[in-house]
Amino acid sequence: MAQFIVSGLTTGSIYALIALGFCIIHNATGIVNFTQVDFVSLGGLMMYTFLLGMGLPLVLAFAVAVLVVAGVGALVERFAIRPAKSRAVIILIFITIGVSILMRGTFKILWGKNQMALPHFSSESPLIIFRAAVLPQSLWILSITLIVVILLHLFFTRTRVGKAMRATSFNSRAAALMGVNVNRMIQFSFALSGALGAVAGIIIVPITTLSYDIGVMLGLKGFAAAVLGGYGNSVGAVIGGLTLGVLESLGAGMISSAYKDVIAFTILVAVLFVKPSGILGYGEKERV
Amino acid sequence: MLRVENLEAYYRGNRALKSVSLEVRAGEIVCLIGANGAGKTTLLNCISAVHPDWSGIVSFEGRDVSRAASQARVRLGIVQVPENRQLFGPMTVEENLEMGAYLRASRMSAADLKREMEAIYDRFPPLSNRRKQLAGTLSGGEQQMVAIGRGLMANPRLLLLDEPSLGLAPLVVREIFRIIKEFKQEGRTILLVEQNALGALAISDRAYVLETGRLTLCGEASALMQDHRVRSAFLGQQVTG
Amino acid sequence: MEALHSARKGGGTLAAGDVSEQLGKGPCLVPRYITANQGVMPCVHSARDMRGFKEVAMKRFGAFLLAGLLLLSVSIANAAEPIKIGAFYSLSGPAAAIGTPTKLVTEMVVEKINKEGGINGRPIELVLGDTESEPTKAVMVAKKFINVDKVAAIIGPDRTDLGMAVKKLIEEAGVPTFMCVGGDPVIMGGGPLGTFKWVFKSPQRSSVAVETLYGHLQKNNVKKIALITASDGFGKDGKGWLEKLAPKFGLTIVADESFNPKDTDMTAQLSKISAAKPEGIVCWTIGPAGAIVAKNVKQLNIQTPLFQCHGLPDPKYVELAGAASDGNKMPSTKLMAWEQLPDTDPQKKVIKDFIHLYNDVYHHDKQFPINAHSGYAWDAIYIVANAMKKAGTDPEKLREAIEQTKDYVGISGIYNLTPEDHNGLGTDSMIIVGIDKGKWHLAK
Amino acid sequence: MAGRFARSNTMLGLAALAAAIVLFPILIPNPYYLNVANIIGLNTIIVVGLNLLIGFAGQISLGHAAFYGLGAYFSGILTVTYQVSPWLAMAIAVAVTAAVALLIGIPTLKLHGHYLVMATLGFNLIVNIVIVQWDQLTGGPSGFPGIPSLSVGQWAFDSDMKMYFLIWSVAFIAILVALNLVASRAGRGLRALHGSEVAAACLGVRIKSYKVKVFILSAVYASLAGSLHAHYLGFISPKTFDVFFSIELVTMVIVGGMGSIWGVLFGTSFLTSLPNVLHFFDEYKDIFYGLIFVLILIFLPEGVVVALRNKVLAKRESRQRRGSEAEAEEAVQPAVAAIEPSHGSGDIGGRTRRLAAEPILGIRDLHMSFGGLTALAKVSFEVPTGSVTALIGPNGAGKTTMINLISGIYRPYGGTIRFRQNQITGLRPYRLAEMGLTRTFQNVQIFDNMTVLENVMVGMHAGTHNEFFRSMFRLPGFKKEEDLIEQKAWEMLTFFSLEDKAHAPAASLSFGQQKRLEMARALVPSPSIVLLDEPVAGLNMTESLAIASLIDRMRSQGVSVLLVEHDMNLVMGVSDRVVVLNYGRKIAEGTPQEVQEDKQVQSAYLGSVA
Repeated sequence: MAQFIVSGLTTGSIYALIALGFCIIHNATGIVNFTQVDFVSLGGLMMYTFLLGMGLPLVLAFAVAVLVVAGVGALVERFAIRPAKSRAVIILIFITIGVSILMRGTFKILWGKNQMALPHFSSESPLIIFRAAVLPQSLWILSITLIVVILLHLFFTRTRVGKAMRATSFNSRAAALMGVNVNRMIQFSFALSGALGAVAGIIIVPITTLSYDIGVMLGLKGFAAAVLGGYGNSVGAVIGGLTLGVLESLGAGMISSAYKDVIAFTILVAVLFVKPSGILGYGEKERV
Repeated sequence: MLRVENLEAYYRGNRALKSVSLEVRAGEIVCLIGANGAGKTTLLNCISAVHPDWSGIVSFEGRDVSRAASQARVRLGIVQVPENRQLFGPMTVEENLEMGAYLRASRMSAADLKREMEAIYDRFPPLSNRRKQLAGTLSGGEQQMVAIGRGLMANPRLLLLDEPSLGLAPLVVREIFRIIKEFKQEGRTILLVEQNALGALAISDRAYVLETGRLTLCGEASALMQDHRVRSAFLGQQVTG
Repeated sequence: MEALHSARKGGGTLAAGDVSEQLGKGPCLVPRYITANQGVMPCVHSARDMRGFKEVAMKRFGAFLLAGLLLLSVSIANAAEPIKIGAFYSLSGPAAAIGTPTKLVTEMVVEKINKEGGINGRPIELVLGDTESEPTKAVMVAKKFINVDKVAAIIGPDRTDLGMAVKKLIEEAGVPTFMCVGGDPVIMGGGPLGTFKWVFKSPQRSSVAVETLYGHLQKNNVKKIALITASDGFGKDGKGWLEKLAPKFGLTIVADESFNPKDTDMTAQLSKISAAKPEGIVCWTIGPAGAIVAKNVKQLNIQTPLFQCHGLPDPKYVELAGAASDGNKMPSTKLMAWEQLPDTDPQKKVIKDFIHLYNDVYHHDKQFPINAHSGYAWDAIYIVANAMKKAGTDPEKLREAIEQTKDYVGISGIYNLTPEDHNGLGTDSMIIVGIDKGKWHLAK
Repeated sequence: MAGRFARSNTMLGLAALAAAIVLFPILIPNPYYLNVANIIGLNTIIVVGLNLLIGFAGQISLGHAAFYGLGAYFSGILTVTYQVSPWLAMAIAVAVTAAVALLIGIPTLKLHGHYLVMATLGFNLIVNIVIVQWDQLTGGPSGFPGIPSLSVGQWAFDSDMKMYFLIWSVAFIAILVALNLVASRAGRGLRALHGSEVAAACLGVRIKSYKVKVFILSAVYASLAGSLHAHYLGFISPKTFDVFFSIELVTMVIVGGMGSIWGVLFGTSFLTSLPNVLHFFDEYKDIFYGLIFVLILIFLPEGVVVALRNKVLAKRESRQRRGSEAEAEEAVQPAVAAIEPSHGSGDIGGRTRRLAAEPILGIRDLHMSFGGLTALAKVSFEVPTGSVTALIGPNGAGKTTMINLISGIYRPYGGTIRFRQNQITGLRPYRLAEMGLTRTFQNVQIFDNMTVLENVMVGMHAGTHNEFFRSMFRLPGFKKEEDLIEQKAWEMLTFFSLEDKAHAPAASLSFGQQKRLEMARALVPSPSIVLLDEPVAGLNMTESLAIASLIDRMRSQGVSVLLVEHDMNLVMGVSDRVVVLNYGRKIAEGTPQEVQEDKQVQSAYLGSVA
């Protein structure tokens, strides 16, 4: 049991980080950004290049990889979202799906179709905590997620830009009247969710493996987590991510490993039926 | 100070403002009155450059700012307090006020910012013990105070007030108008948009009347107050029989 | 990094001259690439790996020229029609990491055969296709091979479900097809599976791999095992045989778990397995999931030895699983430990030559190091080519000739095909390999 | 006339499609190209259905590959394992899929936006995993082989050519049925709920039932295609029916053009053959695919076919428009004139009634609040039958809330509403529409995705009966009702001087025209009362005058009107009675003159000197 919960929290943290990325862009633009899944892949791939290809030290490689992906996020906004002639949500969402295909095609050529591996951040020998074997990397994942969530919280509540981003997502017209450059805030939110995706990719890859499309499944689950938590709600995203991770793990361990995704998704869909806006979501306002 | 010439605005492809020209001189309160749907808010949004579809010339202190983006206009000191307050509801009162100083914050010391914020609390005492409260949970009058305070934090040279009395109880309306009068004594320049025509005229120097996208009347506020045409703009032509 | 590097190098646009230069040589004996101007829909037949193509063209341009000149005379003399062979693999989609190296080997072997004089003087013309790892697409490609290109034989595809998708079509069309798929249903008849008159496959049957592994376990006195298998076609096929053959080798299955091959964490399943206290854990999957299982075993501090299937002997596995691969054992073709084979083993020389060609001449190992599967396409094409030399391209005769293949010493084993056995490999074609500090060795 | 023109265009399109279907295999008999065409055909069947759901009803599903899979697996399993006849199996597959769609649809379609997307995506994942895991039944991940060909007696559809004709016949019928549906009462209802759920509901469209019905229909389309797929290829595997295929299907809808049945043909052909064509680029294929896709969406977001069509239409329009600049202003004139001489179709109410003693609408003690803020506090008033009653008050007085309560969009917290003899408090908008209560909206809610004529035809939704089935197959009785609807719509367009614009997209109208269109739509079902929410807001003087005469005219035809308006000239000019609200309370009531002279009203409007 303890083992299942530890595994669940580990993967759940990853889902949570990805879900946060989905939320930030949703709050800025109202869309689901499917390139989030590629931010995750790209994070891992960049880490691979900087750490193993160029031999940068771990911390530096981590930082540079995150920055590069954040930059890519900003570029996606600038060259795919901003020039779009239609502001319809569904069109923008499918633009991100198209960009996602394009990005994956590019990764495939740059990094090849092979699987790759990244070393753990520290020792690979497990520790025994509460009768559960825990990899140091899991501890890294949990603590980095915690740190990221705290930093994110501080960013949004303590910094000028963070507050401006929040203001923009609540009321972009009013924010513009305060002199906030709304376009830049949207671009910034893409960069930020790129960074979040990259962190998720970088920290999970050592315990899984790396390939050009590693983010797809993780990203899909991250999307599910975001919806479960109440789309657009950051606290919900974290709760949704951890819940989904633990549900999956418990489902696999206690009921059936073959049907664990069915269990997780059935619960997800059931939650939506009972509470159509997710665990912490606000109901959608009907426009009259 | 502010001069608007031949401004035309479009809304969903329809002309909402027709060749509007007006000016606001330094230190005066000018009010713009008119019935609902006349285009008052659209006009303010054009002046603030947040309405996308418009043409004409807006100049501020002699400079043509027609092409300037909204943040550039805020930087010049054209600050709007929008209709319906439009506070950042899930943020605290303090954060809302900080947002007002968004463009200046990077060039200001934290102490200066704090001092200015205290000045706002002094001006609006009811807010001072609600600093950490979420703006969305305040009463209508308090929200309006936050909205005005937020506007003041931007250090405006010209304050555009859009329907500050809207939806407020009569007592609170009186309080808001009192505050606007105070601004006048401080020498601030204000363009006030109001539906509450008589209340607005009473505190203004000059006024414009906007009817279905066109300016129909303008003049000294005191003169307009007596003019029956103002009355009919709001209550319709006198019905006889 | 290497992949990144080489991609940059080869990633430019392909100069038109490269193609025309080759096509311009008339009936040249290097693999002919067809350009895209043949019909309404320039389709899969123009698929080719630009990168590999350009590398080949650049690196051994001189060799080409020489071979071309030498063989020009031969081809003029014969004015020989090339024989078309269709080959389709998963060049994109999730199985691309398996399909792409298979394609490289295919091109390599066809070039070799052509250099050696082709099929009785007639060159092989390779028509490539991409299944995109998708059954419907695989059917489209197969239809094109049969109806547009009118190939004499087909090699591939590389995955069981793709093989099954095209099987009916191939049986109806009557084109000898040598598949490189792991699963057995493609060469199993009866019921909904239909016939297998025209379909062959070069990798060992799953049952052979299971028997090899179980034989090893029996020899080492393992009695209780736990299974953890992928929920894809390969994993389920393996699971079936593992369950069926266990009693024969005196084994009891004490736990049975499965996972999605795309999952990133199997600790939940392994915790359950660990609780059942097996003496050996048998994992059956292809791809990165196997490495994750190994890592999870180590992570959970499970001391029980881990056995993988014949799909994993691959340097990539060691790279992905890292230290967790230490001590793992698995059935494999002899490719993974050929140097330790006794010199009496007839396969040793064949494998040596193959590896020389693959590593030293073509340098494919830079991108895809030799693994247990590397020889499957090679064997498939050689068997077909040998049969063609004997029987020509008449489908019926060609099929019979393939079925009569005896003692063909291939890379993956010594093939003895019959009309009943369209694979022709037994347990003697497999060895058990172990990993010791990242090195592959023959296990006892 | 132009209606017949549009219909003949459709006929022309269908004829061209039929010809193309017949000619293709004659010109290119190669089984490979037939195979590609067959796959396109199968995709077309699914995507036509999906486009009805997405493009017309506006509900996005990322789960249709699952319905495709259900069709394929039911056909496969029933025919192979249980020896059921393929045709029967196909029918069972359709029935089961429809049932599943019903079960899934009822709770799912309550969701909006991303939640709907997630729920359908989750459904697809679940179906896919079940197919993979239940291998005794489905063959699991290796797929399900040996599915027999379809046959009629001894004659089997066992070649690409034969299947080609079967698949494309079904596709043709699928398109025909979809076109039939789109051009019918039910289809207009669907498009209306896409345009605005609230407005559609107020015109009598049963939103929930329509969403579920179209969801089932699209699932049935997918299931049929799935069955054909199974019998055509003889082998099915779960990979074909995964979420990524669902995404691809939606992509086809978007690239062809949401809401364009003809666009489907382009979307499916283009995206099905594009990867094959792009094989030329080999490794770079995905990049090009992604790039083409993104560029289309960025620059032609309405879809390629729709974009082209719009371009052609725009060209035609500009040719017609040349030289008539002030056309918007002009168009108003006939409307004003139309009020005096009675047109042949002048009798808009369908009944003439004298002012009766008994009120048509009785509001008693109506109470409403939002999040603790009282919007209406125990308001009571009556609308006398046959009168024009105006409801006025400053901004935020609660007027629109009142209209929303009366039209059933909100439920009151207290109080009652009587309409004629009936208690209507809390009834759903579509019920009220059926009873003869219609409305317009403050921010015009015309359906941008329809023509002017179709907008008015939606107005006839309440009180008419052609439902999905009758529309799709043009069953007896369909045409009679459809003609009636169209005739009434034309009469109403003439009354509102919009007949020249009948076939223009509603979005192309000027604001004033849109306002009139909305009134026409509200009046066409011959309601006994119309609620007009700010009919002249944003209009110029001439346009306002025209509306004023129209309201007068309605009254003379016996239609009662409840008017919410800020333009006091209009209110005072046309109203019999005026009710004044301020801060959610009634502060005055009486004739226009009484109200104008009321001190409380004056201070509410003009404010007071502080």
